[in-house]
Amino acid sequence: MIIKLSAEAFEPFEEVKRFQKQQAEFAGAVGATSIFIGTMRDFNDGDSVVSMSLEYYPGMTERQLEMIVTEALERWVVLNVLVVHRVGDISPGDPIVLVVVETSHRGDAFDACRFIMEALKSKAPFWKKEQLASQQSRWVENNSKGYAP
Amino acid sequence: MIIKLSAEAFEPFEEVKRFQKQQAEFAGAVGATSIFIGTMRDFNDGDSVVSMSLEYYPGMTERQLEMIVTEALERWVVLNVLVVHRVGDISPGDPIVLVVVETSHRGDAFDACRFIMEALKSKAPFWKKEQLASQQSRWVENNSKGYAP
Amino acid sequence: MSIKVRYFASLKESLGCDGVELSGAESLTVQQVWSQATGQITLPDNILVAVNMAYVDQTAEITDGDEVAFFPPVTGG
Amino acid sequence: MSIKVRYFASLKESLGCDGVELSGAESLTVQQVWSQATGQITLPDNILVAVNMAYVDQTAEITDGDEVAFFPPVTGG
Repeated sequence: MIIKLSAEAFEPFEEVKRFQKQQAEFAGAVGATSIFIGTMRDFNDGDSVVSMSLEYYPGMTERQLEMIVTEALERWVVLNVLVVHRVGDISPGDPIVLVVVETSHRGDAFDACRFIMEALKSKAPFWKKEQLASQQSRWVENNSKGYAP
Repeated sequence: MIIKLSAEAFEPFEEVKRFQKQQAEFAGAVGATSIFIGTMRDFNDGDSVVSMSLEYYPGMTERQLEMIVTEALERWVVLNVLVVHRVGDISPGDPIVLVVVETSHRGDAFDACRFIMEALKSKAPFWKKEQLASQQSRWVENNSKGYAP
Repeated sequence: MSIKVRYFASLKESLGCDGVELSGAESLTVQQVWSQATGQITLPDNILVAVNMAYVDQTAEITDGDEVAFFPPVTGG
Repeated sequence: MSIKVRYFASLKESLGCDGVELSGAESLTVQQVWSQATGQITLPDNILVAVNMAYVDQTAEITDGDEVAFFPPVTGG
């Protein structure tokens, strides 16, 4: 498992390629790779958003991410996991989060990737503050649920 | 929607980047990208597999993939979809299938990506023949179910 | 009446050819096309059937000019 | 007894500081730490609490040297 917080913009596919290269011993065993990329949109709740800052809780954030990935590794048959999350100042179009799950079979990859994203959204201490085109700024109050009702 | 069959090895992340560049009008609207990559493993059903050939039904395969993606676009709120599938002779580690779903919200990306993969596995006319290390070859008889029972 | 019959994958191998052209006067069902094309009485349950590249069940009626394909369960992805 | 209290995000802004050090003799619950630190009687329902970087509920007991963090619902990802 690799977990990274990045204060600078990251390129998701470079991260995945580096991860795959470091895990070359799994190459022939990987049958399924599920990747989720969350990117900053230029609108939210009906307003135009020009930038965002992402606050976190150094120490606790990393620890929660580790606990989430560890739980995924216990619940599904997973070869390896990469999680990268931005912190600091972010522009529309920038990747915010990258989750990569490598498995032998696709069901595990889909389930574990989604589990990690939902757990991250509800448990990992990150907070978004949006700067609106109207010059106002506001804290995002709640993450939406990722599952259909 | 972009659907491609490739008789040659493809590099998934180059495909995704090209796709994103062509769809630049969606850039600020994309909040979630779900990517699935299926790769050839070097073992299956307890045997070491050295290569594989993928047969398909020219015309019908493309048409089924289009119907599957069209159904996904009707069922979820999706900005765009890319599907790339290999045909012909394949080596372990090679990507077989790439599905990319771009949406504003993550639930749609996860659901639509998984739906496309499951439908592709059960409906798109592709057939795998494995060449084993033992010199024998065999047709893969059935795809596994991707959902937990 | 002319019908193009095609086989794929393991079915193509076991039948030893990739298809056949059927011609005749009568209207046929998928089941009858299978019997005429292969000489086998019963279409196996696990064989999938497509007419003009769309899935059909074994009771579908075939019309002149149709392409009828028989193949084993698909294993892509 | 010394307790490090920390606030994050909108709570840090509304309280006007990022935390406070509490010292005293008695043993405290999370609820009591909140009251002593902020001067507010009730810890709002939607505020999350972590002790030494692990989530706890509002009835948890705090011991000497603990770091107690209060923050709004998380919005990462």
